[in-house]
Amino acid sequence: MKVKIGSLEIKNPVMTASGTFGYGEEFEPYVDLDRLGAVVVKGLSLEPRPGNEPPRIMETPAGMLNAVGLENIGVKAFVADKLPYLRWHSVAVIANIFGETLDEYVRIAEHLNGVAGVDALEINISCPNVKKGGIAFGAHPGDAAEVTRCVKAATDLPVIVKLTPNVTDIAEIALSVEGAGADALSLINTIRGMSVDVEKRVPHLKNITGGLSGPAIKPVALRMVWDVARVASVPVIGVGGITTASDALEFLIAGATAVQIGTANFINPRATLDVLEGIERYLVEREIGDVNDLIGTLAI
Amino acid sequence: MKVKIGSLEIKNPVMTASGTFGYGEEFEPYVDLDRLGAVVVKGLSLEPRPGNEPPRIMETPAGMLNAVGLENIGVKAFVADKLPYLRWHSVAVIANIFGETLDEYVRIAEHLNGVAGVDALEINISCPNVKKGGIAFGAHPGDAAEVTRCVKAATDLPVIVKLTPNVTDIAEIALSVEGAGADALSLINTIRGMSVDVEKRVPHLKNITGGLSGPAIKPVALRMVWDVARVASVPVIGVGGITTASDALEFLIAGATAVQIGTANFINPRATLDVLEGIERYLVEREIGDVNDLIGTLAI
Amino acid sequence: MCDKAMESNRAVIVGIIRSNHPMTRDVFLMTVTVPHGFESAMPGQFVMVRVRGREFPFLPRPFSIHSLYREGEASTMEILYQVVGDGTRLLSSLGSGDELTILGPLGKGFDTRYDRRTVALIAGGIGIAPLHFLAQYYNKKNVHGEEKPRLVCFMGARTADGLIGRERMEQLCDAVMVSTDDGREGYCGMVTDCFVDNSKTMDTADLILYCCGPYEMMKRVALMAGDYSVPCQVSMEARMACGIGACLGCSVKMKSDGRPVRYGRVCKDGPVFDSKMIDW
Amino acid sequence: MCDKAMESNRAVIVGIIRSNHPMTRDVFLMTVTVPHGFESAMPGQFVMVRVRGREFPFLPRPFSIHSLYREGEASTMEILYQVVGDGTRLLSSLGSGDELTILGPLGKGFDTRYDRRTVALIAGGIGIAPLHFLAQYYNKKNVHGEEKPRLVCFMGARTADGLIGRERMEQLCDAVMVSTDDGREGYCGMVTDCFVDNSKTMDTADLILYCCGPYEMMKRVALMAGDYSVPCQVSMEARMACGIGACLGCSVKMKSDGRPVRYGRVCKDGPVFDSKMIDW
Ligand SMILES: Cc1cc2nc3c(=O)[nH]c(=O)nc-3n(C[C@H](O)[C@H](O)[C@H](O)COP(=O)(O)OP(=O)(O)OC[C@H]3O[C@@H](n4cnc5c(N)ncnc54)[C@H](O)[C@@H]3O)c2cc1C
Ligand SMILES: Cc1cc2nc3c(=O)[nH]c(=O)nc-3n(C[C@H](O)[C@H](O)[C@H](O)COP(=O)(O)OP(=O)(O)OC[C@H]3O[C@@H](n4cnc5c(N)ncnc54)[C@H](O)[C@@H]3O)c2cc1C
Ligand SMILES: Cc1cc2nc3c(=O)[nH]c(=O)nc-3n(C[C@H](O)[C@H](O)[C@H](O)COP(=O)(O)O)c2cc1C
Ligand SMILES: Cc1cc2nc3c(=O)[nH]c(=O)nc-3n(C[C@H](O)[C@H](O)[C@H](O)COP(=O)(O)O)c2cc1C
Ligand code: FES
Ligand code: FES
Repeated sequence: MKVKIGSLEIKNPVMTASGTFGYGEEFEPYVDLDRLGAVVVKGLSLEPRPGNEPPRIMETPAGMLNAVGLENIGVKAFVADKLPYLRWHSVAVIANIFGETLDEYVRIAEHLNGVAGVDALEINISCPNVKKGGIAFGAHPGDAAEVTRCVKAATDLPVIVKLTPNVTDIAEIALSVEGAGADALSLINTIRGMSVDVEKRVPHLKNITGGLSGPAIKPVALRMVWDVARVASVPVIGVGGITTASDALEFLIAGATAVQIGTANFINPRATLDVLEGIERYLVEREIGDVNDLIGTLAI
Repeated sequence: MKVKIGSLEIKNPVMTASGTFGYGEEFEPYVDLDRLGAVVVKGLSLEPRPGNEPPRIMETPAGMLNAVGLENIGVKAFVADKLPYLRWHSVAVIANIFGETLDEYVRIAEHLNGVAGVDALEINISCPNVKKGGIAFGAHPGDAAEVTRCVKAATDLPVIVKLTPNVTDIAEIALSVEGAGADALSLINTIRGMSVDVEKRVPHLKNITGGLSGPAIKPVALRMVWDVARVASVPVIGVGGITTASDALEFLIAGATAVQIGTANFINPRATLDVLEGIERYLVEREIGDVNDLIGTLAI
Repeated sequence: MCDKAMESNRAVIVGIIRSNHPMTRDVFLMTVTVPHGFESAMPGQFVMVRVRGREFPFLPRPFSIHSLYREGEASTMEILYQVVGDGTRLLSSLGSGDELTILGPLGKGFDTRYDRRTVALIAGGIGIAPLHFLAQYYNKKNVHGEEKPRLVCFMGARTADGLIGRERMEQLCDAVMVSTDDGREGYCGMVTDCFVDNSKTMDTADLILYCCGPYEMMKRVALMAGDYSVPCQVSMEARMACGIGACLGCSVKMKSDGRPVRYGRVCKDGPVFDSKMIDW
Repeated sequence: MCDKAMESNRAVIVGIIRSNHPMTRDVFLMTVTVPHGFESAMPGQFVMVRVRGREFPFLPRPFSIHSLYREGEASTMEILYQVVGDGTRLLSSLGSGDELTILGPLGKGFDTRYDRRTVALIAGGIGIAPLHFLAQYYNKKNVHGEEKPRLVCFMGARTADGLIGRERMEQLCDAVMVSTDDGREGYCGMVTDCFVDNSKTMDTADLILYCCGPYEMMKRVALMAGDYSVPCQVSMEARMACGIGACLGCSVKMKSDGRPVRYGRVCKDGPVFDSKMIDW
């Protein structure tokens, strides 16, 4: 079940999606972390961030909106307080990072460089919630490439760039980022959405808009993975609405080298392992010895 | 309940969405057309089109994908065979049109100009299914403006421009189209998506990708209506996942002057009337005499 | 022909499940009480079904009418269905008293205006579902005084277990030939071959075929029917959204003989088509 | 304190509904059999609930544990809930034998380590849900030999009808004061005013408040508690996704006293907070 994400080899293609699995320890009672391919931690900024004012979440048909606003404890507290727990496990740890300026991205990357226990960086150039945040980088090929280049220069770790779906042509951005040295691409982040309380005539989220995630967006994520995997030469990690092994298999077949499980963790905290076990069963039933022989085998 | 879409006054803000209500007659047993604000007919091209090879549809979580491929009988057969039925009714008729070239748009508009029984044109610059079709026009502000300008010049009817959600900045396109003379904007069309059959390892749709519609996309549609209604000075018509009166009210409160019901018609052929009756009840309960007093009243 | 009767009865109705029993491991027979007025349905017509109050599955599911009879003020409809996915799995979990939202009767049923002395019903697996209603119809027709043709039913299945409702068909038909892939029951092989073997004794000039089953099987039957110039009606399947001709989702390619490609709507132009119309 | 007991019991379990009865027009009491091991739950902890096999509602819903007792090999948990939307409406339609998927017990319950001679439980409407379990706990504590404080319960509701489970509270508490907005039953006015009137006779130095109800009511109680320097524990509400501290969706603003804004997670840092911690 081993797959390679750039120079990083992980034991299987099932990861957690950033922001949906805390720092790993929250899932201790439900998931044996050692069985996962990788844990992607909640997005880290240089300094701690309080996040947005509540209400921050709202349910939608087969999905949810969130406007957490990238609340996090900051990269220093992560290394000091959260990483030790993860280091007790053999699971690969991917640090999801974001900044409001190029310089911030670079400084977080530098801070994490050489820190034992961090196996790769995932740069979030796509979070739609914070106005000064990722959106500016992720929506334009040039900006996306620049942040990739700078982070690459600041770290020895493999760099995964996480793309936003809120764009006209995601493949164009993927190629631009790949050209700038990205070791892998993950997609998609949440789609900007909104919900209104018709009784009070106010938005359900204090932030007005938020990011849509969950099964509702799966067809969009899968299409974008397909659009990107066809043209990219680096590995693509599929994210968006994956809830079952069958969902994950759709992404693998369409060309994703690995998958991340996000919102599904909220519905079923064991979702990652259920997906993993389902993929294993599928491979056994079809006598596919190596998951790499399944990846990208969509017949058209 | 009267609202105005440009110079066209309709009896209430509930319309059907193009491609989901046939030419009206299919719903004869379920819906008294005279009660609706408007019927938007299936997209019309200059010549009849066979559409895409099946399979054309697939269910998704709280939604569906379609790759009908704009099958239609052509504008001439519409006028000859389908319009007479609609003319028996007092409902406003909006002809949804699309072309593969600017010239085709213009010729359809010319063909419908002065045809009794057609009350407005809705130009589809956004259908994601046909490669040579709408996508090129809808994704770029300049192209979108140009097709608007040409159609406006070719017709005396109010022109509604239907926008695609598959863009980075829908407000930019909305403003561009408004500047080119659009009398109203409708949004959103379907979001490009995909679905894979993991047993056979083939796409569920012969066309590989299709357009996602239904409740799943409602938060995205609502956010885009909000993005556009805040900046546009022409009326905005909200479309996307509206299934209940409460859904429709979200759009009206966020700034839509009218709503279109699409995929919901497949789940419940009486959906348009259920929505209409629910809006009426809401207004009565809150003693809002004029629906226009509700539109755009979101408190933020 | 049945278009008018159908039109007047189209509505969204609530059906109350009376019983829902497994016939085999994965085939269930459901009995549903539907309001009066439904009896005008013709064999081959179908219904779009959702479970009342359930948000999932999202789209309604199409099922042929398996049988229909008047009972006092209401009517009773049977649906014979195979569990193949989430929607049918949910159906199989329902019981007496549970409610369905039903659209129908929908579509064009079997054309029964052919005046042929031998009627062959050719069913593959769950394809027996609409043909049972057709057999009932021919039996009722007889009661009403018209001359009843000879009904011969060919039922094929992978194993004997899959020959669903064989006894019922035996009561309705003059002969029932069964075939199984493994030959444990009846003819060994495909139902189409069984039909070919038996059809040698039939007068093709006085024969009509009604067929429902897997695509490849119907295609074979259609080709044979073409070769022998026997009229043949096939009941097609396609994924559906609306069921009433509005979404253009359920297309099947029609024979166009050189003219531009043309698709028919299974829900509205079918589900039953003259086999010569289909571009197989 | 209760953190460790909780950790070891956190799991996804299946609960089987035993009964589910309306107490008033819109409040239901549900009895659920849960596996052994659940009894370590502390008052104020909650569970995340989904209806097994249902895709809708999408997110699980949080409910306080209303009572919990061991029964042979299993435990029985009660949930008292008000129908306010689709999720609770669905719950209200369930019956004996239906199954729930339950995550829990979750969160930090009421801190019961205060050594005060008078314990006041202040409930607004459905806020009685967790306080009933707390009252049970104090009664059980007593059995275990510790000195039982005087339990005084203040229950407020719009109308007499909304004073849910008053009789049960009367059995568990030394005194129950009720108030209704219309004054038809008990004190006329808000539960907070009723409490103020009665608290005059209480020794604030030997008092602790446990409070659950609408935000504005808890805020009033918190401010009063602050004024009189009485310890006060409040059970907060917020929309939740994960229930286990991972999504950061259920935030409540904490008092930061000049330091940067800080949010607590209702599911993990709460749902019960010291009222002084909240930025009301
Ligand atoms: C007019 C018509 C009449 C029908 N009558 C019957 C009947 O009497 N009894 C019966 O058992 N089935 C009948 N079917 C097929 C039935 O509609 C499908 O089996 C059902 O929709 C599957 O739903 P599901 O959610 O269980 O499966 P899904 O999860 O939707 O799909 C499971 C599998 O079934 C296939 N499938 C799904 N829908 C269809 C479809 N419409 N046509 C062909 N394959 C499909 C899928 O490709 C997939 O492989 C009929 C179909 C049509 C179009
Ligand atoms: C820790 C905790 C314990 C709770 N314990 C109980 C309990 O014991 N009994 C009980 O009846 N309710 C309790 N609640 C509230 C309960 O979770 C909500 O009423 C329920 O989730 C509503 O679901 P719904 O689908 O019916 O309503 P929805 O359709 O989701 O919402 C209907 C209305 O309820 C409001 N609402 C929804 N969820 C919440 C929430 N989590 N907090 C506050 N308001 C909400 C919405 O804003 C809306 O106005 C508790 C909430 C929390 C956070
Ligand atoms: C509550 C929440 C918080 C998230 N936080 C982050 C984050 O900090 N960084 C990031 O790159 N993505 C974040 N995401 C996006 C997810 O990692 C994922 O890309 C997205 O939710 C789509 O996947 P899903 O549908 O499986 O949830 C967050 C998503 C949710 C729902
Ligand atoms: C089957 C189908 C066919 C459609 N055909 C058209 C079309 O011809 N022209 C058009 O502008 N939009 C078309 N649409 C898009 C709808 O009008 C609508 O914009 C979209 O489905 C979102 O709304 P909904 O979620 O309510 O369906 C079609 C949608 C569906 C599902
Ligand atoms: S199912 Fe919609 S046209 Fe046939
Ligand atoms: S509900 Fe997810 S952190 Fe509280």
